[in-house]
Amino acid sequence: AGGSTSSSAPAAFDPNACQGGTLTVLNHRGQGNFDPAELYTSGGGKVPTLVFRTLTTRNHTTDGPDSAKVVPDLATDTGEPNQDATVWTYHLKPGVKFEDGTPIRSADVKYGLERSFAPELPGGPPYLRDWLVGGEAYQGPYKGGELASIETPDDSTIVFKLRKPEGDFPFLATATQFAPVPKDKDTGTAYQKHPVSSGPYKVVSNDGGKSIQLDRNPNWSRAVDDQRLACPDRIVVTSGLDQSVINQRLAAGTGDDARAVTTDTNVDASVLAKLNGDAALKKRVVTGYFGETQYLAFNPKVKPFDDARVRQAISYAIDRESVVNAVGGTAVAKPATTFLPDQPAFGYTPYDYFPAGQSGDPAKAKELLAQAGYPNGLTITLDHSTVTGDGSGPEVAAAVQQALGKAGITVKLEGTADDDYQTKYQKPATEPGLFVASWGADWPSGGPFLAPIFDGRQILADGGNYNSAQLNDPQVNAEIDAANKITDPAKAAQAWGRLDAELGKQAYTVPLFHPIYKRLYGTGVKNAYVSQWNGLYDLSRISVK
Amino acid sequence: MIRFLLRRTVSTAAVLLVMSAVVYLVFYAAPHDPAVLVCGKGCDGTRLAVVRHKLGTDLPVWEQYGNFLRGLVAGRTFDSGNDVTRCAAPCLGYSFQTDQPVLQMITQRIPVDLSLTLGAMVIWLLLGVGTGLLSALRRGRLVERALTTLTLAGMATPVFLVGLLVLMLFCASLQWMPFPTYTAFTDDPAQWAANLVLPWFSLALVISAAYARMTRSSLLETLAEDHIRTNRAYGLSERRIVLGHALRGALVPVLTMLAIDVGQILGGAMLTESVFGFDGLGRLLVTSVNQIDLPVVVGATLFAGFFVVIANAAADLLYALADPRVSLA
Amino acid sequence: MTDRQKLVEVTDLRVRFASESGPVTAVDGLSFGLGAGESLGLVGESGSGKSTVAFTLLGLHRGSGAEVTGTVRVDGTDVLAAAENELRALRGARAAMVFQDPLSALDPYWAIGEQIAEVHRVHTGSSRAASRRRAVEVLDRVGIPDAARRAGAHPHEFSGGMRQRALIAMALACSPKLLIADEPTTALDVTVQAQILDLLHDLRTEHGMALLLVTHDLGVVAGNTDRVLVMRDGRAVERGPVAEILGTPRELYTRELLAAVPRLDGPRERPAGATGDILLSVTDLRRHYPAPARRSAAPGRRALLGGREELRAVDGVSLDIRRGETLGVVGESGSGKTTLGRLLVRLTQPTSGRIRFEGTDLAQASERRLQPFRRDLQMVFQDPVASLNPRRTIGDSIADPLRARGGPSGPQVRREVGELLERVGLRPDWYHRYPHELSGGQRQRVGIARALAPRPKLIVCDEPVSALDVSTQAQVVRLLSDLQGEFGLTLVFIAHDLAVVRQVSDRVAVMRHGKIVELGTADDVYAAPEHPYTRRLLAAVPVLDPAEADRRRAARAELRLPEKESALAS
Amino acid sequence: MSKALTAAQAPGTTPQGGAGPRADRNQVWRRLRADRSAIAALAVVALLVLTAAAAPLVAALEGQDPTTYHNALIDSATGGVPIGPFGGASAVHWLGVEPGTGRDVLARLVYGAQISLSVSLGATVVQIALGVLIGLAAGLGNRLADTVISRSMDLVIAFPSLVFAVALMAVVPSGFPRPLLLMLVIGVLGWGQTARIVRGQVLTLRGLDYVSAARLAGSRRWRVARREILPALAAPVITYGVLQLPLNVAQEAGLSFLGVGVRPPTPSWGQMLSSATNWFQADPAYVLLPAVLLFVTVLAFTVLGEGVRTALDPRAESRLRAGIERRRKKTDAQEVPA
Ligand SMILES: Nc1ncnc2c1ncn2[C@@H]1O[C@H](COP(=O)(O)OP(=O)(O)OP(=O)(O)O)[C@@H](O)[C@H]1O
Ligand SMILES: Nc1ncnc2c1ncn2[C@@H]1O[C@H](COP(=O)(O)OP(=O)(O)OP(=O)(O)O)[C@@H](O)[C@H]1O
Ligand SMILES: [Mg+2]
Ligand SMILES: [Mg+2]
Repeated sequence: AGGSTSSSAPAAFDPNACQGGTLTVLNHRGQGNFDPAELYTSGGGKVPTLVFRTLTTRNHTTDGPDSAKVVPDLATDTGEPNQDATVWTYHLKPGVKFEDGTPIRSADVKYGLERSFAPELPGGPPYLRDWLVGGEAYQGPYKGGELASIETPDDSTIVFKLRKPEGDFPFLATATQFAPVPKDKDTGTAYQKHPVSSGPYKVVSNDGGKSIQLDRNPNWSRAVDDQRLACPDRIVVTSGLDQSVINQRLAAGTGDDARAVTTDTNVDASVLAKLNGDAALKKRVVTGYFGETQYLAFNPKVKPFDDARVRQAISYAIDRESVVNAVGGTAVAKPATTFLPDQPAFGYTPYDYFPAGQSGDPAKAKELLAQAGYPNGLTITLDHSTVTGDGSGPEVAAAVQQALGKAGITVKLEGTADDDYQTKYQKPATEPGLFVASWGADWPSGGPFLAPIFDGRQILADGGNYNSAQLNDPQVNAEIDAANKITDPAKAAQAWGRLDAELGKQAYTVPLFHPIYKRLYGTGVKNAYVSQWNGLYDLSRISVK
Repeated sequence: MIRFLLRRTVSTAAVLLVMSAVVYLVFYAAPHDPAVLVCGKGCDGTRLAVVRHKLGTDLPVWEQYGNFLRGLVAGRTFDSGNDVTRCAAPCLGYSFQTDQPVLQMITQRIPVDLSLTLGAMVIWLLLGVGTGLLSALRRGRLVERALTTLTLAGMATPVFLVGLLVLMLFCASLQWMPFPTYTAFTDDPAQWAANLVLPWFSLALVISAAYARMTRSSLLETLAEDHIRTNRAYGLSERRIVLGHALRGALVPVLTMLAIDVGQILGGAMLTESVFGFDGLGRLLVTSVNQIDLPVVVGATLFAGFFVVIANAAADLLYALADPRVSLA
Repeated sequence: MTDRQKLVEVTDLRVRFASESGPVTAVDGLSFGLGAGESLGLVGESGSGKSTVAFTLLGLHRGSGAEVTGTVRVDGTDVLAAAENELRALRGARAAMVFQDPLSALDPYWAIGEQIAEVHRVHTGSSRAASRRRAVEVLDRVGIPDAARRAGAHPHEFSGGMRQRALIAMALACSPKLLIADEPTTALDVTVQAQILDLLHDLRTEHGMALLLVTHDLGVVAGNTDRVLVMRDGRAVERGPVAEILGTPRELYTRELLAAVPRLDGPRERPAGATGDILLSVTDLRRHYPAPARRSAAPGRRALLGGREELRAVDGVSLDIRRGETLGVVGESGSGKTTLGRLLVRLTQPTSGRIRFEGTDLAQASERRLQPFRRDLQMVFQDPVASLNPRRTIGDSIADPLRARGGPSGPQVRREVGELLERVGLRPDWYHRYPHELSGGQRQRVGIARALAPRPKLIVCDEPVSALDVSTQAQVVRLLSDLQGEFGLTLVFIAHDLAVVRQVSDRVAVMRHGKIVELGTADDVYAAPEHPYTRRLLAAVPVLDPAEADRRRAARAELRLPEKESALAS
Repeated sequence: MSKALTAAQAPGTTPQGGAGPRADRNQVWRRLRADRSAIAALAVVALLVLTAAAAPLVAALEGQDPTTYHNALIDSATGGVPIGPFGGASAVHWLGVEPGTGRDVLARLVYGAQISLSVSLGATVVQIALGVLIGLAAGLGNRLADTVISRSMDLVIAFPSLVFAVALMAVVPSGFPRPLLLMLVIGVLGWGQTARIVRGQVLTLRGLDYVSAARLAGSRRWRVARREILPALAAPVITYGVLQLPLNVAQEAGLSFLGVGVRPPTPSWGQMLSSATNWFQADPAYVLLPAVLLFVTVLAFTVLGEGVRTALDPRAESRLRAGIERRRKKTDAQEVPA
C-alpha cells in the first residue's frame, strides 16, 4: 500500500512514519446513528469506514479515476458471479479479527446483513431487500430466523442468491450492512453505542452521533488491510458546528484545529475570496466531485406538468447561473444539463435538449407555453425545503422563481421544514407537482442513479418513493434490467449513459447543477487527497504527524 | 412556607401536564410522519408499520399521551429488537431516532445550559445593573452614554449575529482565543471558563439592556420614596443613600425579571447554542422538532417549562426574603 | 444680632415652585424666629405652605427646582448658602425632622434599630456597637417596650403609633437642639395621636429641645406649643401665644378656622333621636380575610405556615338600623369600620351572618340578585380622590346609576344630574368637569350626589370628611344632615373623629377589633361611656383650650399607666 | 387589596397608585413635545414607517426592485461576493447588491421594513390585545377563573416559544399569508407577560373606590371593566407595548434564522440578517446595513417608549427631585405574581 503521490499530498509523506496524533473532524451535521445496519453511506462512509470493514470497499489508495473503483476489503476479491450474475460468492481474507481479537467468520457477515432487514433497525439502503431471494418478506433475525438466500458453507465463504441479475453487486458490498456483527455481542438498537469494530479504530464514546471518539483498534493491522493507513492514534468527530465557524476554524488553524478536517462543509465566500492572495491557504483546499445532481422534479400527475411542453418550457426558462450563484458560485457548483453526474464511472453522456444557455431562454419558454395553451403565462407552485445551504432550500427556489418569472410563469414558493419536506415529496399521495430535489450516488455507477428515479417497479406508495415522475414505462424498465445484468463496469456505464440520454428528452426533471466539493483542511494535515468515489479526502489515509 | 411549596408543586405539575398535552396535540396535528424518515429509502408498507409501531406513532394521540403519562409515574419498557429496554419511573420516554432515553439526553445537556446561564447572568447583571445605576445617577456622562448605547445595540442585534461577530472578531481575526468548545467544569475549570467567555458575553450583551432600563426606572422610583427623603433629612450622604437604601428596594423587581430570564435560558438558549456549537437543551429542542422526535420534544419542552416555573417560584421565595414585608402565602 | 442668638431665624422667606400651570409661590415673605427650648405651632389649611417652610429649614428643597430667597439660619448655619456637607452635619444632628407618614418614612428593608444606629454613627462617628446601643436607648426612651429586642424589627412589624415613635427616636438619636415635626399625627387615630403628642411634650420638657410643630389641626397645637403662627397662602396671618390665638383670635380667618373645628361639647346637629321601623338588620356578621398576606398587622405574626390564621376584619356584628336614623360608627384605624360599611351595602360578601334588608337576606346573594337592591344601598367613600374616576367627567359618574336604572333619555339624565349637582351645592353646568378640576370638598359633594342619584334608602358614609379641611368638613356635615331630612334617608356615618360623629348621630356604635364594644344613643355614649375603650377614646380627643389640654394630658397619663402595654401594641 | 387609608389627603393632589395620573391627551402631548430626544425618536419612527409604506416609491426612485437578480454584479468564482467596494455600492445600486444574487440591497431594506415593522407592530398589537383581555378576565373573574388563567399565563411564559413557533408553522396551511402568520404566532405566544401586568393592575384597580362606586351604581361587570378599568390600563399598557416592539423585531429575525421566517423572495430584516451571517468577512456591508437599521429602530422605539412613559406619568421626572413632595398614598398592592 503505497498510496499515490497526489498533487495535493505533500511530497514528504511517508506512510511508515505517519502514525500518531489526534485528528479532529469538525462537522455541521451529526453523524447520526452509528449502527452498521442503519447507516446509509456510500463506499463504507467517511467515518464508518474507520470502524467497519466490509466485503468490498472503494479504492482508498489513490485519487485518480481508479478511486471510483471497487476493491476487496474483508474479501479476497470483489466477488465471483455466476453466469447471469444472480449468485455471488466471496471468501474472507485469513487473519481478520474483531476488536476483541475473535476471528471474523462468514457467519458474522451474514448476521450483520440479516440485522439490516430488521424493521427495528431501519434506515439502510433498500437494495438488499429488493435483490436477495426472500428479501422483501424477511423481517430480520430477531423475528424472522435466518435468511436462506445468504449461505455460509464454511467460516470463510459466503454466498448470495439474488432474485435477478445484478452486475453491481460488488458495489453494494461496500455498504456498511456488509460489515460483520458478532451475534453474541448484538444488543439490538443499543448496538450503535458500541458497535464491535472490524476496522482500524474502535468506538470509545459516541454521544448520539454528535461527538464521537475513536481510538486505535489493537487487533487491526495493516498486514490484513491494504486499504487503510490509520495514521492518527485517535480521531475525534465534533458536529453541530455552524458552517462559517468550521471554515474559520480550519482557516485559522490554531491549536487542535491545525489537525482538523471537515467531511461535510464546503468553503464559503470568506475563504474563497482569500484564496487568490493566499497561496498557503489555497494549498489547503481540495476539490472533488461526488456523483450528485440537484434538479427540479416534475410530478406529471399534477396539472399542468402532465403537458410535456410545460415541462420543456420550464427547462428552457431556467437560469442556471442564478442557481449556481445562489448556492455559492462556480467554485462549489457546476451547471448541469444531464441527470447523470458528469463523471465517466456513471456513464456520463453529454446532452442539452432544451438549451437554456447561461441564464435561460424565456422567449423559447413563452413560445412553448403558448403552444401548450398558456399564452398569458401561468401560475405554479414550487416546493422546497427550508434548510439553507444544502441546494434544495429557499435560495435555489427563489432563483428558479426569478428565472421563470421572466418567462411569464408566476411561481409560488412552498417551503417545508427539511424532514417534513422529504416525507412530503417521497409519498405519491402528497407529492407536489414541482419541487427541488437532489439525488446522490449510492456508488459510482449509473444503476443506483437512474433506477430509483425511473424504474416503474420502484414506485412506493407509502413513502420513500423517489420515482417522482411515477414513470412506469415497460421499455425503460427492460433497459434497466438489461443494464443491471452487465458485470463489466465500463460496459454498464455505456448502457446507463444511453438510457439517461433517452430519458432526458422527456423532461421529467430539470437538472440544475452538480455540486463540487471544496474542502479546507488544517495546516497540520498530511496526505489529504480526494477520492472520486465520494469527492473527499479519506480519513483512513490522512496523517496529522 | 410548606404550604407555599405544596401549592407551587401542585400548580407546577398542572402547568407541565397541560404543556405536554399541548405539545402532543400540536405535533399530532402537524402533517408529518417520522416513521417514513426513519425507515429510509425504499420502505414498503409493512416495514413502515413496524417502524411506526416501534416509534409508537401508530397509536391514537390520546393513547400515546396516556403511555407517556404512565411512563412518568410507573416507568415503561421498550422493545429494541432483541433487547428490552427498561426506562425507570420518571420515564420521559425513549428516543428511537437516537436510541437514547430522553431523560438521559436531557440531563447530559443541562450542565451546558447551567454553565451558559450562570456566567452570562453574572455579566448581564453587572453590565445591566451597572448601566442602570449610572443612567439613574450620572445621566449624560460619557461612561453612561457608552454603556447605554452598548446595551441597546446588544438588544437590537439578534444574538446569533452578536455571537458570530465576536467569534469572527476574537477567534478568527484577532485570534485572541481559540474557538470555543464546551469543556465540562468538572474536567477543567479553567478551560471551562475560557471556552464560555464569548458565549457569556454575547448572551449577556443581548439581555443587559432590559436590566439597565429596569434598574434605572426602579431606582428612580425608589429614590422618590419617602424613606429616602428621611435619609436625606438625616444627613446621610448620597452614596450611602443610593447604595445602602435605594438600590436594595430597586433591585427587587429586577429579581422577578431575572428569574424568568434565568429560567428561560436554562431551558435552552437555542440561538446562542447554535452559534457556538454547544450541545444544550435549546439545540436538542430544535433538532428534535426538526426531526419530529416527539418524545424528545416533549421532554425538552417540559424541562424548559419546568425551569421557568421553578425559577418563578424561586423568585417569589427570594422576593419574600428580600422584602421583609412580603410573606409567602 | 443680640448676644443670645435665636436657634432658628427666618427672614423674608420666599419659595417659588415651577409647575405646569406657571410658578406657584408657596411661601411668600415669611419671617419668624424660634429660641432654644421654645415651641412654635405652624397651622393653616392645606396648601398654605407649612411643609414648605419646614423643609426649607433643613435645606431639603435643594434639587427640587424651587426658587428660594430670604435667609434661613438654623443653629448658626446659613441653610440657603451652606455647602452640602455643612448641611449634612446639621441635618439629623442638631436639627431633626419627624415626618407625617410613619410607614413610608422608614426604609422597609432595614431593621428599625439599624436605621437609627446609622444616623447616629454617621453624625458621631461612634462604633457600630455603640450606635446600636444608642438606638435601643432612644427606642426605650420613646416608650417602645422591650426595645432591645424590638430594635431588630422591620417597620412593617410595628403599628402606626410605634413607627411614629421610632421616627421620633431617630430624631432623638443625636440629641438635636431643634425638632421639626411635620404633621406627626395626621396618619394616626386619636388615641395614638394623644400618646405621640404626650411623648413630644415630655421630651421637650425633659431635654429642652426646641419644637416646630406643623399641623392643620388646631387642637393639636393647643396642648403642645407655646406660640402659634397661622399661615394662609404662604403668609403669616396671625401669630402669638397659643392661649391668645385660640382663645381670642384677632383675624377673621383664624376665627373661621376655630369655629369649624368640631367639639365634643359643641351643639349637636340632631337633637332628637329619630325612630322608625327596622330598615336593615345584620346578625352575627363576619368577614374574615385569609391572613395578613403582606403586612402583618401585629408583630410576630409571620408563622411558619405563612399565616394560617385569619384576619377577622368584622367579627360577629349584630345591629339594627332604623329607617330615618343616623348611626355613627367610631373606632380606631383597622377596627373594621370600612369593612362593616362595605358589608352593609354588599360591596363585600360576608363570610357568614345575615343581612336582612326590608325582609330579604342579602348576605350571600349573587350579583344578579343584588341588582334590584343596588339603588337602595349607597355609599359615600372616604377618599374623595380615589372615589372618582379621574378619566370621566363628574356628570358621567353621577349619571351612572341613572343610566343603569334604564328608562330616562339623555337630556332627562342630564337634567337630573344637574339638579343633583345643584342640590349638593355645585353648579349644574359642571357636568363636563373632571375630578381634578375640583377641590377636595367639591369632590366629596360629587360623591354624595352620586350616592343620592338613585334615590337610595340607606347611605353608608365612610369617613366622608376626614380627608377634608375643618372648614370644608363642616360644610359637608351640614349638607348631609340637610339631605337626610329632605330625602328621608337613613345614614350610617363612619368616622374616627368622635366629635364629628357626635354632631350628626342618633346612635353611636364603638368598634374595636371587628366587634362592636359599645352601642347606644349618642348622648349616652358620650356622656357616660361604659366600655373602657370608649373612655380612652374620649380622653384622647384634642381640645382647643390649652389649660384643658394640660389637664387631660395628666388624666391620660393616669389612665394609661395600667394599660400602657396593650395600648402600645395596638 | 387596596384599602383606603384613613389619613387625610390634601385635596388637589394627583391621584396615585392604580388610578394613575390623569392621562389627558393634550397634557401628554405637551410633555412629550418638551422631551427633545423623544421627539427625535418619534421623527425617526415616523421616517421608518413612512419609508416602509413608500417602499415601492423609494425603490422606483432608485430604479430598482427587490427581486431582480444581477448576476453580472457578483463574482461567482468567489462565492457570489458583490463586485466593488462597500457591497458593490454604485450610482445604480445605492447601497450595493446582495451577495449570491445581486439583488438590490436598498430595495430589499425598504421592502423588508414593510414586513419587519408590520410583523412586529402587528404582533405587539396581538400581544397587547390578548394580554389585556386575558389579564382583565383574570383580574375580574372569580377565584377559579383567576387561578386557571394565571396558570395559563405561566404556561405561555414557560413555553419555549421560538421552537413552538417552528412547530406551529408546520401545522398551519400554506395558503395562509406568511407575515400575518408570523405576526399571529409571535403575538399568540407572547401575551403572557402583558396579561400578568394587566392582571396585577386590575387587581389594584378593582379595589379602588371609584370601581366600587360604579358597581353600586348598578353597572354590569363588563361596563365596569370598559368604563372604569380599561382607561386606567392605557398608560402601563402603552408603555409596555412600546418596549415589547423591539423584542418582536428580534423575534422575527430569530424565526428567520431557524428557517421559518418570511417566504422568499420576500425580504425582511430578519431574513437579511440571518442570511448575512455567512458574509461577515466577505461582504461586511451586507451585514452592517440591516443591523444598523435594526439598531436605529430599536433605539428609536426605546427612547420613544421612555418618553411616552415619562409623559404619561407626570411624577416620573419631578419625583426625582425628592425634596418637597406631597405625601403620597401608596396602594400597597404590589402584586407578587403567584
Ligand atoms: N415640589 C413642588 N412643586 C410644585 N409645587 C409644590 C411643590 N411642593 C409644594 N408645592 C406647592 O406649594 C404649596 C404649599 O405646599 P405645602 O406642602 O407647603 O403645603 P402644606 O401647608 O404643608 O399643606 P398640607 O397641609 O396639605 O400638607 C402648595 O400649593 C403646593 O401645591
Ligand atoms: N380586602 C382585604 N383583604 C385583607 N384584609 C383586609 C381587606 N380589607 C380590610 N382588611 C383588613 O381588615 C381590617 C379592618 O379593615 P377596615 O378597613 O375595615 O378598618 P377601618 O376600621 O375602616 O380602618 P381605617 O380607620 O384605617 O379605615 C384591617 O386589618 C385591614 O387590614
Ligand atoms: Mg404639608
Ligand atoms: Mg376605613
